[in-house]
Formats: sequence, structure tokens, C-alpha cells
Amino acid sequence: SDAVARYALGLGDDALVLAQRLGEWVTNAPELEEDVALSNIALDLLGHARSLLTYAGSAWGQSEDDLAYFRDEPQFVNRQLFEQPNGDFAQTIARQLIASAYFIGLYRALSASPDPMLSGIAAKALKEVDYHLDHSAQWLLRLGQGTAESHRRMQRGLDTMWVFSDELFSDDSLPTGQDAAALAGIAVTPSSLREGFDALVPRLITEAGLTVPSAPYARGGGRLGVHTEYLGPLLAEMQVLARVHPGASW
Amino acid sequence: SDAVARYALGLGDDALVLAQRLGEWVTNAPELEEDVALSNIALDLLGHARSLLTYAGSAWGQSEDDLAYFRDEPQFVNRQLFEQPNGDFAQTIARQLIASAYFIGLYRALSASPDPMLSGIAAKALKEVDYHLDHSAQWLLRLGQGTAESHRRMQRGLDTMWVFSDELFSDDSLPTGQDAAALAGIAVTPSSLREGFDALVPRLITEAGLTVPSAPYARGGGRLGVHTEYLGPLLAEMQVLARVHPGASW
Amino acid sequence: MHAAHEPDDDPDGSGQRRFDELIAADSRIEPSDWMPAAYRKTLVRQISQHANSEIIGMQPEGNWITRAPSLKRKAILMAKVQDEAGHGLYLYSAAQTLGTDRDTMFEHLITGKAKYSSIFNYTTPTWADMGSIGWLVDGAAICNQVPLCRASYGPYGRAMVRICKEESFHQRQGFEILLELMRGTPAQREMAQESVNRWYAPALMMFGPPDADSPNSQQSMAWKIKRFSNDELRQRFVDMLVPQAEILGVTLPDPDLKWNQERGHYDFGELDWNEFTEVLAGRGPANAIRVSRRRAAHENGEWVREAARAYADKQASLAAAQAPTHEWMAS
Amino acid sequence: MHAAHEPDDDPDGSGQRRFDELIAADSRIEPSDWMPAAYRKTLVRQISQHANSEIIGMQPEGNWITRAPSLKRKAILMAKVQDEAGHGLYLYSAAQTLGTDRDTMFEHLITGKAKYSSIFNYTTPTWADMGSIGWLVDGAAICNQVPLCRASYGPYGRAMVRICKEESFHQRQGFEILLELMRGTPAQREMAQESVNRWYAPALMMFGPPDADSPNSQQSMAWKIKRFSNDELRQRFVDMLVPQAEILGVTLPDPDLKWNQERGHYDFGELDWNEFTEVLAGRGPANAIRVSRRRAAHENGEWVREAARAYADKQASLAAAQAPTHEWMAS
Repeated sequence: SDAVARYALGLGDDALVLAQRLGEWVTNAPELEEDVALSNIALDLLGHARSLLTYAGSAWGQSEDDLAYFRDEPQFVNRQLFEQPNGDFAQTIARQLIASAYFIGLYRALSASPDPMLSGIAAKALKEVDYHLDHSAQWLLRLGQGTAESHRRMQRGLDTMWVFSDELFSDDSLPTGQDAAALAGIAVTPSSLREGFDALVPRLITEAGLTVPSAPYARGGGRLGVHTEYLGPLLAEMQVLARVHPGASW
Repeated sequence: SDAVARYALGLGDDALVLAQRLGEWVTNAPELEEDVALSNIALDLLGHARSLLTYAGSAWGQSEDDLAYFRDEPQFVNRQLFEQPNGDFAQTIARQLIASAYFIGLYRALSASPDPMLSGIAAKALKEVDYHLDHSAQWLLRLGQGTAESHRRMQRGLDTMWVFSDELFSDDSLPTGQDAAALAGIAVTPSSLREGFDALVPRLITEAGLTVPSAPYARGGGRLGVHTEYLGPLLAEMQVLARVHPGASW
Repeated sequence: MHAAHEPDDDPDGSGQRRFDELIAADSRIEPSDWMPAAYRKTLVRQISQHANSEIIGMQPEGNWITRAPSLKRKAILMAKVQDEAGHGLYLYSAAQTLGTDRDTMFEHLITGKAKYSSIFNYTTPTWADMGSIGWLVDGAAICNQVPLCRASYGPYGRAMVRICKEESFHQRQGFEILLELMRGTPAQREMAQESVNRWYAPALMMFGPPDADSPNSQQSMAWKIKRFSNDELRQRFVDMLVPQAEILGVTLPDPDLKWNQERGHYDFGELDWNEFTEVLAGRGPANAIRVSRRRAAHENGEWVREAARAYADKQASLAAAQAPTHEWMAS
Repeated sequence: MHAAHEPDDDPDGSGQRRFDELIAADSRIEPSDWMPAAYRKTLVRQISQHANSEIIGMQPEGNWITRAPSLKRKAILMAKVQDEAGHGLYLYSAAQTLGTDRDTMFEHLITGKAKYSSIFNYTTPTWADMGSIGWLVDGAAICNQVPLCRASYGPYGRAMVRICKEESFHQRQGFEILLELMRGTPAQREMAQESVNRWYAPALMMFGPPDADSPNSQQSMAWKIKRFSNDELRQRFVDMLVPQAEILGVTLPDPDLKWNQERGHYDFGELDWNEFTEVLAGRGPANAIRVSRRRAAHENGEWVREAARAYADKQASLAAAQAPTHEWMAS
């Protein structure tokens, strides 16, 4: 149904935009092993994005590429966390920590969805994001407890990204009326994931000797097409070639 | 004539691409005064680019925007120096130092061209690039003689950019045959500018307590459409909106 | 640096009398004049907030410099953002005449202690926003600022004269961007209308809460810093906008907007002041990135400023060492 | 760390005899076997150059990850570049069995002391270059590397087995990119042909200079590191390319290319060895950015690696402090 497709589109955009950001690290990572690790994570996320966008597009007769390459910024419905710039390695790890912990809760819940496509995608993704969290948590420890500089950078990274964590649990985009009925039980209610996140992430941060940030949260609205100014240039780069050759096949 | 237009196109692309790079600094400079100074320089360069591209396009019935927004990477004929990424502030200053010193020689010589359009553009630009060199030279001194870190960064910036300086004086794109005749006396022969550059820039570098780099020069070929991989993403961002709305007026 | 006058500085009350006379006579207060501490404090807050707004206001427009769709628009936009940096510097100078130094004000900005205009916590997802910011945001700023050219504090009033000139230039440029879009393709027209829909109400809220909820305004008006109330200025702005919107062919997103023959003004609908409070409290669309972005630039540039200081120090001690001995030391 | 065997290590010549026997029997030399110092040195140079080539080779393709024109191609490209990083790590491990540590090899790469394959000093201005690199560059690499799977040094040969499998997968992906372009719009076809025009000759030069100008090859062949001469491999490559080019519908940019019935091979034109020398000497199109880019990544990541080391040290001393006392200390 259209409501399910729109739900899948949001999840797909989250994964796509984050994969695109991680792709920027390739050839620029602090060591070769991280070139491999970050592109591994990016590849997993890109896989999730492709499954989700393909599923969403099937309701509208559109391909994953139609959706990825031929929508403008206000039509992208990813949460704002995912479009935030890489910054330094600590900032990327902070974003990845929040994202992975969120994905674990999401895909765990979604793998019980009665929608077989969504539950299938989620079950497969769950194993992967589990590894992603492990990767971030390891680095959180190393950077939090490594040197004075790495501690400072890691805290700054957390401070920068934390403000975008609240949006992940916002029900702002849940449909109403008939659409709500169509989605009930199939989709995961974002706010239901907060408890699991709160039980996990602050503990990891504290264990790394870092402080859970307390700055006010960003307003969000990504699911409604409202974005920070970092998304536009990301899309410009991602879409440029496809748009120069509309209708071409690659 | 076509030969003159192609000559103007090269100079216009140089200015345009460098202006675009400097535009990336806006809101990101180390202090507000530098936000102003760098955008001032960018604006001057953008002005040169617009005059030169308008002049070039007049030979082909194309506007400055046709040329700026609807050519692909291999059709851009800027020298590679100008497309190099900003890096840190020192790297930008290094690029700007080399560029400004080159522009001064170029526009001084070109302001004596019998082509009234080119000489007019050059005479006006000359005053501006004189200020640009002053700006870079001041920072070269401050960073070269400031702190150990600024000295290290400034030297690294010079090392990175210096390899692209040789191309500025390459006659690789001078036309032959009939075109050469059309251009003779009108255009400035790039190699004729080397002496002035060599008399100026190494002295400035040495006075700042820095070392004139000795790494082998890059091959260049920018005037022939050969670019480093930094140009593509720059153009993607610059051209995205215009290309999404072909034929639109802004 | 200017030392702050405290009430102690005016034991016989002559300073206060002279101040009151100048205000009553619509004359200017100058930096060397005695002034009440609260007047000084109000001005420092207002001027530095204004400066901060210019600096933070560079970001939503700076967002489109690299993607401007024509070279002419790129040049205009770049010049505009540059003007804003200039305004910021100029206003910091005015505030410095009141004894607060620039580094402190800037520090307050990047640590989130100081405020800036809430409007800049909105984002610019489309090119049309460059038009809306110019037309609506700069338009509202002008309505606010033109009376400030007559503000009782001299350096502030003079700064505003220069700034207003440039702002009205910016407003016209914004109007032209929208006009070009509205005369363009259907996609361009839609882009313009959608953007105006987003910016209209926030621009109206730039004048601050309704007069009934704005207790500080009274004192500012008595001091002749402020000349008109929030609601007066807002009405003036709406009256100015309507005919311009007609020329543009855009619809202002307010079903209650209509001419009131009796009042000789346009009536307009209730604004969502809850939204205003939310953004002010840090929960606007872009609050999270605005300050952190400027702070990141500042921190990344620390080594540059440090180098400049070190170089200046070296030059100064070199100059001192090479200076001729003073005559009184020689004899 | 593996200590280097010097000639002194083999006073009675038994090591050399055993080595010669193993080579003659087409058996593998393993890390713990005695080997001539020159054999070791040749291998270290060759393997580390190969590793460096994989690492530097990530850049020309990495250039298009963010701009790949379909999600499928983006995924394939990302995986490919990731494979290259993996190959680099894998080959460094092989070289380490010869007693040279990875940090040293990497240090030589980013300071410009070590070489890498010249082909990666060409740039990738168009998407079609992703096809050409796969089809031509990986194709040439496979011709070079398949015989290396039988290289006499065990760890190297085994590394090559794994790498060759992935490379042949990469070559097919490159071929498919070009095929899709050649079946596409006129602009796509032109893009493909233009790219093949640029990469064809450099790919042929990947096999190294003509045999007559390649004195070192002889010794490598005697040691059974290398199995075929440069010119033999080049001929094999051209013979493989021509029918594939026909399927693609691209023209190989060599007017002298034609079937020689007598030789049973394709004849092809003289290559511009001056170009080869130029690129090798650092004057290729991208020499200036390749090493400096990797070095910048390394330098920017210094604080990360430092933190990881500091953390590991802390963990180690923590573990040591908490470890139970050894039995022999207890009694």
C-alpha cells in the first residue's frame, strides 16, 4: 500500500544517505583497515537502502534509481542525523554509534513485522548493524580513553551528533486516518524504540569515560522533507551523472 | 575569432574555478576578516571569469552561463592549480600566492594586447590581482614565521601546490597554423611569464623563512581538458541546479 | 577600551540630567557621554545580537553560493553574504564603543550564550529561499532598522544608516530572484511559491511578540532606541508586502489577509507564537547547526590566529629593538 | 619479525643447494627456507610495489563512488575499491613474511620512495573510465598475475591465487559497464569510446618495457618468480582484447592492429615508450596528487592511530596488573 511504501521510503533514505556519507571516507580513512571497515558498513547500508527503495518503488512503479536519483531535497525523507557531514573520524564514529544503536532496535522490532518484505529485509539487516555497533563502540572506547586529544574530539563529536538523536524516535511522520490503519502493526512506532536506545547508548558513552550530551535537541522533521543544509550538496554530487543523462541505463 | 575565443575561455575557466573554490570558504574562514577578504578575492575572480567567458561565448553565440554550466569536465580548460582543493588555510594561501603572482604577470602583459576587449579586461583585473598577491604574501609571512605549527602547515601547503605551478607557463595549448597567426601578438605566450614569476615568488617564500619546493612538477594538461580528480565534484556542485532546469532563466 | 560609567560616576545627578535633556531634544548620545547603566546594557545586548544575527545569517545564504544557478546570481549572492560579514564587524565596532570587546561578544555567540535573530534558524532547501530571504527577511529587517537610524545612541544610529542602504539593495535583489522565478517555468514558479509559504510567517514574527507581551519595548521607546512598537512595525511590513506580492504573482499564505478600509491597513491572521517560542528556545529547524558551524570554523582557525599573533609579537619586539633611543634617555 | 638470512647464514652452501633444488623441481620456497639475499630483495620490492599499486589504485576509482549513476553500480564500485584495500593488506602480509614490516613499506609509499604501477597516475574524468579500468587495467593485471599464482615463493603465489579470482570478477564488471554504455545513448557510446582511447595504450604498457630493454626480467624468470616475458604477456593480452572489443563495439585506438595469420597473433603498433618513461619519472597526469592524497589521509589520521595505541597500552598494563601471579612465582 501507499502508506507502507512511504514508510519503506523513509527507512531507505536513511540508509542511502548514510551510505553516501560513509562512501566519502574511502581512500581517506586513518588507516587501511578503516578504509575497509567503513566501506563495509557503507556497503551494508547501501544494500538495505536498495531493498527498501525497491520495495517502496514497487508501489509506485518506480525503480530504486528513480527514487535515489530523481527526487529533489524536499522529497528526501531521511532523518537529519544521516545527512550530517563526516567531520573528523570521531564525529563519524559518534554519528555511527547513534545510528547503529537505533538500527538495531528498529530492525529487531521490524523483523517481527507481518509484512514479509519488511521483516525479511530487517532480519538480514539486523545481523549487519550488530557488527556496525560493535565497530563504533570499540572506537568510542579507544578514542574516549586514548589520548587527551582523542577524548576531546570524541566528546565534541558526540556533542555535535547527539542533538540529532531525538528525531530518530519522533512519531512526527506517522500517518493518520486510513493510512494509519494500513500501517498499524506493520511499521515500528519510532517512539517505542527510545527505551532500548536509552538503556544502551548512554551506558556505552559513560563507559568510555565520556559525557552524555545535554544540549537541546534539533527540531528534526527529516521525515517531512525538512533538512539541514548539508543534504543539498550531498545530493548534488550523488545525482549529477544520472541527471545529466536522464533515461539512460547504466 | 575562434582562436581568440578559445584563449579567453582558458583564462575564464581559470578564474571561474578558482572563484568557486574560494567561495567554499565563506562562513568557514578562520576569522570574519578572512571571510570578507576571501570572498572579496572570489568576487574579483568571478568578475574576471564573467568578462572572459562572455567574450569567449560571443564568438560562438553562447552566454557566460552556457559555458559555465553546460560543459562537462573534459571541456573545461582551466589549469589544474585552480581546481586543487582548499585544504587548510595554509594550502589555500599557497594556491593563492602562486595564482596571484601568475595573474599579475599575465594581466600586465595582456593589458598591452591589441585586442581591446582582452586589454580592457586585463587592465581592470591587474589592479585587483595586485591586492590579491598582497593578501597572500602577508599571510605567507605570518604563517611562515608565526608558530612551529603554522610554519609546518605553510610549507606543506607550498609543497602541495607548487607542483602545479609549472603548468601555468606551459605553451602546450598554443594553437598552430592559421590559428597561431590569428592569435599572434594578441595572446600572451605563457612561457614568457616564467621569468617574472621566478624573480618574485621564490624570493617571497624565502623571506618568509620557507623553502622553495623541489618536487617534480605535475604534467598538467588542464588547457587540453585533462584534470585532476578534484574538478569533477566541484563541477557537480556548481552546475547541479542549472542542469536540473535546462533552459530556465534565473 | 571604554570604562563603564556606574551610578557612582554621577553623584550629583548632572550626568543623568544631561542625558535626559539630550534624549528629550532628540539629540545623540555619544560614547564619551554619561549614560545610565541599563541604557548601556540594553544597547550592548541589542547591538551585539544584531551583529551576531548578521554573522549567523551568512549561513543560510552561504549554503547556495557554490550552487547558484547563474554567474550573475552567484556574484550577487557572494557580495551579499560578504556585506553581512561586514555588517557584523561594523556592529561589533559600535558595540565596542560601549565598553564590551569583540572577542567577548564573539565568544558569547559561539558558546551559545548570546542570542541572534531566530529567523536564521530556518533552512534554505531551495534556491527560491535566496529570493524569500531577500524579499521577506531583509524586508522585515529594513522596517525594523530604518527607524533605528535615528536611535539615540550615535554610533549605533550611524551604523544603521550604512546598513540600511545595503539592506534595501538586498531586498530588491531578493524580489528580483522571485520575480525571475515567477516568470519562469512551472517548476520555478512552484519553487518560488513553496518558499514564500515557508518564510512568510517567520518573517512577520521577526518584529517580536505582540506589544502586550513585550514589556521591554516600553523602556527602549522611552530611551528613543526603539521608535515604533512591534505591532506597528509588523503592520507597516504587511502593508508593504501585499502590493509587492501582487506584482510577483505569489500568494501570501494567510487566508485572513484582507484590506480593511476603515483602518486603512491590511488585516492579517493570528501568528503561531508557540512556534516563535520554540525556535527561540533552541528548537528551530537549524538551531543545532548554526552555532556549532561557526564554532567549528573558529576552532579550526585557531592555529591561524595564533600564528598571526605570534608574528605580530615578533614584529613588535623587532621594532622595539631597532627603535632609536629616546632623547630623554640619551642625554 | 623474520630475521634476514645473509650469505653468512649458509657457510657450507647447503641452503643454496636446497633452494636450487626446490626451484628446479617447481616447488615452493617458504618463509622459513634459506633463500639468496637478492631473491628476497627482488620479492620484497615486487610484492610491496604490488601492494602499493592496490592502495594507490583505489583513488582513480574511489573518485566515482559518490557519483556512480545507479545504486547497483555504486555498490559494485564500492566493493571493488574495498577489495583493493584488502589486496593491499594481504600483499603487505606476504611481504612481511620476508622480514620487511608493513609500516616501513607504507612509509616508503607515502614519502615517495617506493614505486607503484604507473597506470594509476592516469585520471578518471568520466564514468566510462570505471569500465576501462576494469576491462583494460584489470585485464592486463590478470594476464600479469595469473602466472604469478605459480610464483616460486609460497606466500606470494597463494596471495595471487586469491587476488586473481577477484580481479577476474572486476574485469567482467568493467566489461559490463562498457557494454551497457555501448548499448546506451549516443552520449554514452561516445563516453565509452573516448575512455577506451585514453586507457588502451597505457594498459599495454603495464607489462613493462620491451624484453630487450628489461634486463631484470631474466633473473626473475630464472627464479621462477616471473614465468613469461613482458612481450609474451603483452601479446597474450592483445589477443584476448580484440574479440572482446568486437563484442563491445569499441574501436581499439591502433591503426596497425591486425591479425597475422602466419604468427597466429595480432600485430600491433609501436607504443610510445617515451610516455611510459615520463610517467615513471613522476611526470604523469596524476603523480602529483596520488601520493600526497594518501599521505594527507595518513597524517590526518595520526591522532586516531595514536589514540588506538594509547588505549591498547592502557589495556595491556591493566591486564598485566590484574593477571594472577605465575605459579613459579607463587611457591
